[in-house]
Amino acid sequence: RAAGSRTKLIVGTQDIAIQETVIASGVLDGLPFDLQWAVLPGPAAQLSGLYSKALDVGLMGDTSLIIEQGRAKLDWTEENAPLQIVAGWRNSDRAYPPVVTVVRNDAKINGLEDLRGRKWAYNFGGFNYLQYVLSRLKAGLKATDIQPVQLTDQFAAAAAFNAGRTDVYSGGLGAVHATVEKGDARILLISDELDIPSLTVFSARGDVIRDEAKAVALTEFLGRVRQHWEWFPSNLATVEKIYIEKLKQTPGDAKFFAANAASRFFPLNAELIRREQRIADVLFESGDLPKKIKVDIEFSQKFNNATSPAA
Amino acid sequence: MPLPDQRASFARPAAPAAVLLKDVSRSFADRAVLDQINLTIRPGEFVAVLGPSGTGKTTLLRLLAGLDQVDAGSIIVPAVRSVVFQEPRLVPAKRVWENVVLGRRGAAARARAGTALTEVGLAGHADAWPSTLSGGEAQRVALARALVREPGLLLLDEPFAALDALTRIKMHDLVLQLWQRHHPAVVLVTHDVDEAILLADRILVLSNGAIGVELPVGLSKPRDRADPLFAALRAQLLAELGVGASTAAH
Amino acid sequence: MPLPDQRASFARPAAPAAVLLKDVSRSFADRAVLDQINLTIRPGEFVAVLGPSGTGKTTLLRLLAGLDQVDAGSIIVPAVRSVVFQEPRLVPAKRVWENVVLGRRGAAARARAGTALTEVGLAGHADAWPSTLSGGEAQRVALARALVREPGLLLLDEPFAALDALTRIKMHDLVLQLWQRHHPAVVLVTHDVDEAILLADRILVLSNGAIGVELPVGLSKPRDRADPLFAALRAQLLAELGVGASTAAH
Amino acid sequence: MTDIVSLAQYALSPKQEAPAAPQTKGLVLVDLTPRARTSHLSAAWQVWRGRLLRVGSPLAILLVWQIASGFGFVAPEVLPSPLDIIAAFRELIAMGDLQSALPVSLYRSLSGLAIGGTIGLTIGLFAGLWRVGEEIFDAPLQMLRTIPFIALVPLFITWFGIDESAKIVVIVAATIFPMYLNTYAGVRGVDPKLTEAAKVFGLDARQTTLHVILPTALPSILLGLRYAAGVALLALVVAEQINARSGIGYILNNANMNQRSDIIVAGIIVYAVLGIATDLVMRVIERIALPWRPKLALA
Amino acid sequence: MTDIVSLAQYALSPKQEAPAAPQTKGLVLVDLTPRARTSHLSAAWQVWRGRLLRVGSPLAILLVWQIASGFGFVAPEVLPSPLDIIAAFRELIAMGDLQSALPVSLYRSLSGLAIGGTIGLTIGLFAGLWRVGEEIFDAPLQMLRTIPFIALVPLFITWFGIDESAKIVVIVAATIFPMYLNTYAGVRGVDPKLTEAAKVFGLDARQTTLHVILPTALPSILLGLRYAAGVALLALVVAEQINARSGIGYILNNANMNQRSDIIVAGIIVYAVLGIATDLVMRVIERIALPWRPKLALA
Ligand SMILES: Nc1ncnc2c1ncn2[C@@H]1O[C@H](COP(=O)(O)OP(=O)(O)OP(=O)(O)O)[C@@H](O)[C@H]1O
Ligand SMILES: Nc1ncnc2c1ncn2[C@@H]1O[C@H](COP(=O)(O)OP(=O)(O)OP(=O)(O)O)[C@@H](O)[C@H]1O
Ligand SMILES: [Mg+2]
Ligand SMILES: [Mg+2]
Repeated sequence: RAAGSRTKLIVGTQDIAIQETVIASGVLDGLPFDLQWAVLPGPAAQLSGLYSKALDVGLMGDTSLIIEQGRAKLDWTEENAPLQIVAGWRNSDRAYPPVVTVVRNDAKINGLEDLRGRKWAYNFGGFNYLQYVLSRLKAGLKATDIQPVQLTDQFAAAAAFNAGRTDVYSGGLGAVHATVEKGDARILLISDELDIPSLTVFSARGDVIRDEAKAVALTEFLGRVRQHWEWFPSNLATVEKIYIEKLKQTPGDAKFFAANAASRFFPLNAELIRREQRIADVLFESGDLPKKIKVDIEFSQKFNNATSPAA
Repeated sequence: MPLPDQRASFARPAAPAAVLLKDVSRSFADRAVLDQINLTIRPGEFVAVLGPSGTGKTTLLRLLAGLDQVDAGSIIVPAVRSVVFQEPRLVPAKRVWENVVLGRRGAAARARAGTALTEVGLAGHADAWPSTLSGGEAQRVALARALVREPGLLLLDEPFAALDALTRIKMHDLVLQLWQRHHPAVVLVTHDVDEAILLADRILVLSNGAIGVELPVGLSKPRDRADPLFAALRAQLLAELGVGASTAAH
Repeated sequence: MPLPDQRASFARPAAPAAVLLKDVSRSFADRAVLDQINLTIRPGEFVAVLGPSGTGKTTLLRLLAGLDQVDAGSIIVPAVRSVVFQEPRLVPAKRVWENVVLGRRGAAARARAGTALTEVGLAGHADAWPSTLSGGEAQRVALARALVREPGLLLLDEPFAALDALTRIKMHDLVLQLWQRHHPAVVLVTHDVDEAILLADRILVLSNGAIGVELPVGLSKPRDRADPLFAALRAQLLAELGVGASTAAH
Repeated sequence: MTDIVSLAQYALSPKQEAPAAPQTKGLVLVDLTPRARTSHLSAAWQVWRGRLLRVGSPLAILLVWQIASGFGFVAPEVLPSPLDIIAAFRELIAMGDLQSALPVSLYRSLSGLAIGGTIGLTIGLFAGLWRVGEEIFDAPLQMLRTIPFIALVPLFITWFGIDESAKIVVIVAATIFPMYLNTYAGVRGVDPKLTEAAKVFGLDARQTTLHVILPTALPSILLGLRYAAGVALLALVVAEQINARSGIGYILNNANMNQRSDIIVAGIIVYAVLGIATDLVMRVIERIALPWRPKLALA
Repeated sequence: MTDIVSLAQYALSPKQEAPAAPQTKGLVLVDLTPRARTSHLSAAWQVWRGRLLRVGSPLAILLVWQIASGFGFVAPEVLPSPLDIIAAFRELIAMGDLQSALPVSLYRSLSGLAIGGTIGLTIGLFAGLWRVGEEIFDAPLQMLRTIPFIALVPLFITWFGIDESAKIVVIVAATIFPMYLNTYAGVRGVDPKLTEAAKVFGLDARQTTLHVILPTALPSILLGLRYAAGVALLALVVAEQINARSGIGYILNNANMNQRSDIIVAGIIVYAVLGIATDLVMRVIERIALPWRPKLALA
C-alpha cells in the first residue's frame, strides 16, 4: 500500500438501520480510515460479498457461519477459516427478545401440548429457524407432527401469520408485534428460554483480520460502534426518527424497533462458544448440517478489547 | 351518346335497381378519385368498367362492396355481394378448398369447393396451400370463391388478367353461366376491351374521376368478334381510352 | 417449324449466348413442371414465352433469375439480371421512389428514381407508400425498378397484365427503348399473343413442361398489327394455345 | 381507409348497413351511405369513448377498491385503502424518496436496456439472417432466458461486485432475450418474396438487411423493445437489492422489509404508471418509425 | 423452395454463383447449375453442422468453464467447477430432490400457463378484434405487466394464502401478459385485405375470427406461448417461495439460503435444460400448427 494512502474498510449491512444510527451518533467523526457501507439484503448476499472481496466485513446472524462451516467442502482450520465473527450484539433486556414463537389467540393454544397438528410458519436459515426447531423439540414434536409452512424470509412468514393463515409463527418479534399488541396473538416462547444466543454479528474475511492495517481499522471501527451502542438508549427519539424517515417504518413500529435495537456487544468468550456449539450440535442432529463441526474457529477474539473493554 | 338520366331514375326508388349511386365522391389526400358519380344498375345487368390505370375503378368497386365509405353522396347496393379482388387475397393458412368455401366446413362445403375448383380447372390443387399456386391459379381460386356464393351483386376486379387466352375463354363462359343461372348484377373491371364487349350489357369508361362514356352493347349473346358492330364498338372504346387506330398498331 | 438445334449450339460454348439451358428439369411434389428444357438465348435477343396458366413459365423465370435451383440439367445466365415479378413485390416500408432504386440512397438515386417514375407515368407518386397504389400503378413501379438497372438479362413476368391499353402501349415503348439502348437479352412472359408478336424476336410456347413451339418473328420493328404476317402468326399461336378461330370468337 | 383498427367496424359489426326495403323480387338492398352528421359526431364520440375507457378502467378498479376498503370489506392489512396509499405517496414525496428514486432507477433501466437491447438486436439479426448464427446463438439464448435472475443475486454479487455496474448487468441480462427473440422472429417473418427481389437486384447482405429486412421486421423489433422496456423496469427490483440506497426497486424492497404494505402498493402504482408511460412512448415511437403502417389510434 | 431459412443461402451468399468466363463483349455469365453430388454432401453437412453447433455452443461454454476452474482461474466460491456441479446433481438425485421437484414444478407451471395463457389469449383476441376491448383492457394489462411480483410475496400470501393455489396464482399472473401482447399484436397484424375479403363473403365475427384471424395470427400467438412458457418456469422461483417443500424453484431458494452455489448453478442448468426442452416442444407445435409456413429446420 502506497505510503500516505488511507486504509479502506467496506462494511456490509442488510438494511440501512445500523449505518444510519452509527452515523447519527457522531461516533464516526475524525475516522482515521475510509469507511464504506454497502447494503446487501440477506445473509447469502453478505457471504457472496465477502467471498468476492467486495466486502471486508458483513452483517449476519450468528448461525450463518455455523451453516457455512458445516457445508464447507474443506474443513475449516485456524489458518484457513475464510470468515470469522469479530463482534456480536443484541438487546440484553428480556422484555425485548430477538426471536420468539407466537401463537394466534383464535387458535386456542394454551401451551406447548396444543402445538400438535398446527400450521406453523417459519423461515429457513438463521436463528429464526433455530427458534422453530427448538420450540418444536421442546414441545416433543417431530416435523411430521405439525403442518410446517416454510417461507423464504421472515417477512413472508409473518405475513402468513398476521393474515391468519397459520396458527404459529417462529421468528423475529418485530414482524408480528403489531398482531401481538392488538391482542390477536401472544408470545409462547422466547429465544432465551431455548438458550439461543441470537446475536447479530459482524463477520470479517480471514485475510482482513490478518492484514495489519485493516485489522487496526476494524478495531477502531468496532470501538466506535460500541460507543454508538452506548449512545443509543439515551437517544431513542433520534433513532425513531431515523427509522421513520429512512426505513419508512410506521411510528408504532419505529418505537418498537428502536427499543428493541438498543443492544450491547457481547464478548466472544468461552461461554458464548459453548452455547453456539450446542446449536451446531442440534442442527447436526436435526439433519440440517451435514457434518459435526467445532464452532470455536468461527470466532476471532482479537477484537474483544474493542467491543467489550471491561471483559 | 345518350346518357340515361341517372337522377330521374334515382328519383323513382321503386324502379328495379340493384345499385344506386348518387353524387358519390371519394378523395385520397385531397385528390378526388371519384367525383360526383351517378350510376344505376338494374338487377341482372352486366356492366363492364374500363379506364386508365389509377383512375378509380378499384375504388368504385370497394365502395360498392361496402369496404370503403363515400366522402359524399349516397349509395345503395344488394345486401349479398361477392367480389374477386384485384389480388387473389387467399388466406395463406387455409388450404385452397377451404379458401373457396371460406367460413364453412364439413363434407358438404368440401364437395361444393371441389365442384367449383373443377369448374376453374383446379381440381388437383384442392388440398394445396395458396403459396404454392401460380399467379393464374390463385386468381382462378379467387374466382371460384366468388362464384360459389349467390350474390345479388358480383364485383369482378380484373379477374382474368393473369390468365392465358384459352383459360380466359373458359372463365368467361363460367361467369356467363353463373350469371344466367342466378342473374346477379355484375360489375366487371377489365383492361381488355374485347372482353368487355363480349360479356357486358353496358360499358362504362371511367376517367378523371367521372364516367366519361356509357355505351350499351346492343349485340346478342354469344357474341362474335368478327361482327362488324363488335369492331365498331372496339374502335370507339379504344379511341375513348386514348388508343387511336394508329397507336394501337404502334 | 424448324427448331434450332439447341444441343448443337450448346456444344459450342464460345458461341454468343446469353442464356444456356441444357436438359433443365424442375419438379414440385413429384410433378415435373419443367421437363428437360433446352434453350439458348443470344445476347440482346427478345424472347416471349406464352403458355397456359400453371405450366411453369414463372418457374422458368425463377430458374433464370437464380431464385430457384434446377433438379437436373445445367443453366448459365448473365451475372447481372433484373426482374419484374408477377406480383409487384414492393417493400411496404419504403416509399415508392426508394423501392425503385432499392438499396441506393442519396440525391443521385432520388433523381434517377424520379426519372424512371416519370417514364412510367408516376412522377406524382414518388413519395407515396406502396400500399396506396392501385394495381396498375404498383406494377409500373415494379417495371421502373427493373428498368433503372442495366442487366444482361431482363426477365419480365406478365409485367403489363394490370395495365389499360394506352398505358400498356407506353410501357411497350419504354421496354423497347431500354432494350435498344443496352441490348439486354429479354424473356417476357405474357398471355397477350399480340404483345408477344409486337415485341419479341422469338416466341416460345410452353406446355406440359416442354417448349412446344418455337417461332421466330420475322417482322421488322416497329410492327403493325394490320400486317398479314402478323395475323398469320397470331392465328398460329392461338391455335397452339388451344384457341381456334371459332373458339376465339366464342 | 384501411385503418387496421376499423377491422372491428368493418368486418365485425354489420349493423351499420341498415337494410333498405327489398325492392325487386327478393333482392335485399342495403344503404351504405354513411350518415354524415351522425358519423361526424360518432367519430368524436369514438375518440372520446376511447380516452374515457382507457382512463376509466383503471379508475374503476380504484373506485371498487376504495369502496371495498371504505366499507371495511377488506382489512387494511390485506389491502390498504386508496387514501392510505395517497398518504404513503405524500410521505415518499415529502421525504424526497420518490423524486430521487425515479431518475436513478430510470437511468439504470435505460442504460441496461440500451446495452441489452443492442446485444439482443445484434444477435437476433445475426441468427435471423444466417442459419449458422441461429445454430450458434439460439441454444445459449434459450438457456439464458430461463435463468432465474431473482435467485441469483448472490452469484451476481460474486461475479460482478456491488457497484453500479453490477445493477446494470442484471438489467442487461434480463433485456437481451426479449429483444433477441422478437428480432429473430421479425427477420424470419420477412416475406421471402421481398428478399428474393433484393437478391435479384444485386443488393448485398448489408443492403438487404438495411433496406429490406430491417424496415420490414421493424414492427416485430419494436414489440421486442416494448417487452424489453417492461423487463428493464421489473429487473430493478432484483438489481436494486445490490447495494442500492435509492431507486424504486429499493423503495419496494425496503417497504417489504419494514412491512409497509401501503408503500408496497404505492410502489406497484409507480410501476404501473411507468408501464403506461412506456406504452405511450412506444406508441409514439411506433407512429414515427412505421409511417407506412395503417395507423393505430393514439387515443 | 421458398424455405425461409434459405434466405441466407439465397440472398446473402452470392458465392454459389461461380462466374463463368465472360463470353461475349463484356457480358459476364454465371453458371447457376448446382453441383449435384457436392450439394448432396453439403446438405448433409448443413444438417450435421446445425446439430453440432446447437449442441456445441453450450458444450464450448462448459469446456471454457471447466478449464477456467480446473486451472484455478476462478475460485470455487465464485464459480463452482463443472465437476462440483456434477457432484451437486448426484446429491440432488440421491436425495430424490430432483425427481420429486420436476413433476411438482412442471405441474405448477403448466396449470398456471394453461389458465394464464387462456386468459391472455381471450383478452388479446378481444382487444385485437374490437377497439372497445383494447380501450378497456389495454391499460390494466400494461399495468399488470410491470407489477414486480418478486417484491410482492408477502402481499400475495396475505391475498391468496399459502396453499397450492397461491403458487399457481403467481404463475397465472405472470403468464397473462406475454400471451395477451402477442395475441393482440398478431390479430392487429392480420392483413386487412384478408378481413375485408371475409367481410365481403358474409362471414360473421365468429367465423372471421375462426377462419381468417386466428389461423393468420397463429405464428404470433405461438410466439406469445413461447414467452409465456418461459415465464411460467421463471415464476416458479417466486411461486415456490410460498410454503413450498419441493420444486425446482424451492431447490434454488433453499440453496440460496444455504449458500450452496454449486446447487444454485445446478438449478440454473436444470432451468436451462427446461428452457431448451420448451423450445423444442414449441418447435414441434409450430411445425404441426403452421403446416403452410415455409419450414424452419428442426435440426
Ligand atoms: N388508400 C389510399 N390512399 C391514398 N391513395 C389511394 C388509396 N387507394 C387508392 N389511392 C389512389 O387512388 C387512385 C385510384 O386507385 P384505384 O385503385 O381505384 O385505381 P384503379 O382504377 O383500380 O387502377 P388500376 O387499373 O391500376 O387498378 C390511385 O391513384 C391510387 O394511388
Ligand atoms: N413452391 C411450389 N410448391 C409446389 N408447387 C408449386 C410451387 N411453385 C409452383 N408450383 C406449381 O408449379 C406449377 C407451375 O407454376 P408456375 O408459377 O411456374 O406457373 P405459370 O406458368 O407461371 O402460371 P401462371 O400463368 O398462372 O402464372 C403450378 O401448377 C404450381 O402450382
Ligand atoms: Mg384497380
Ligand atoms: Mg406465373
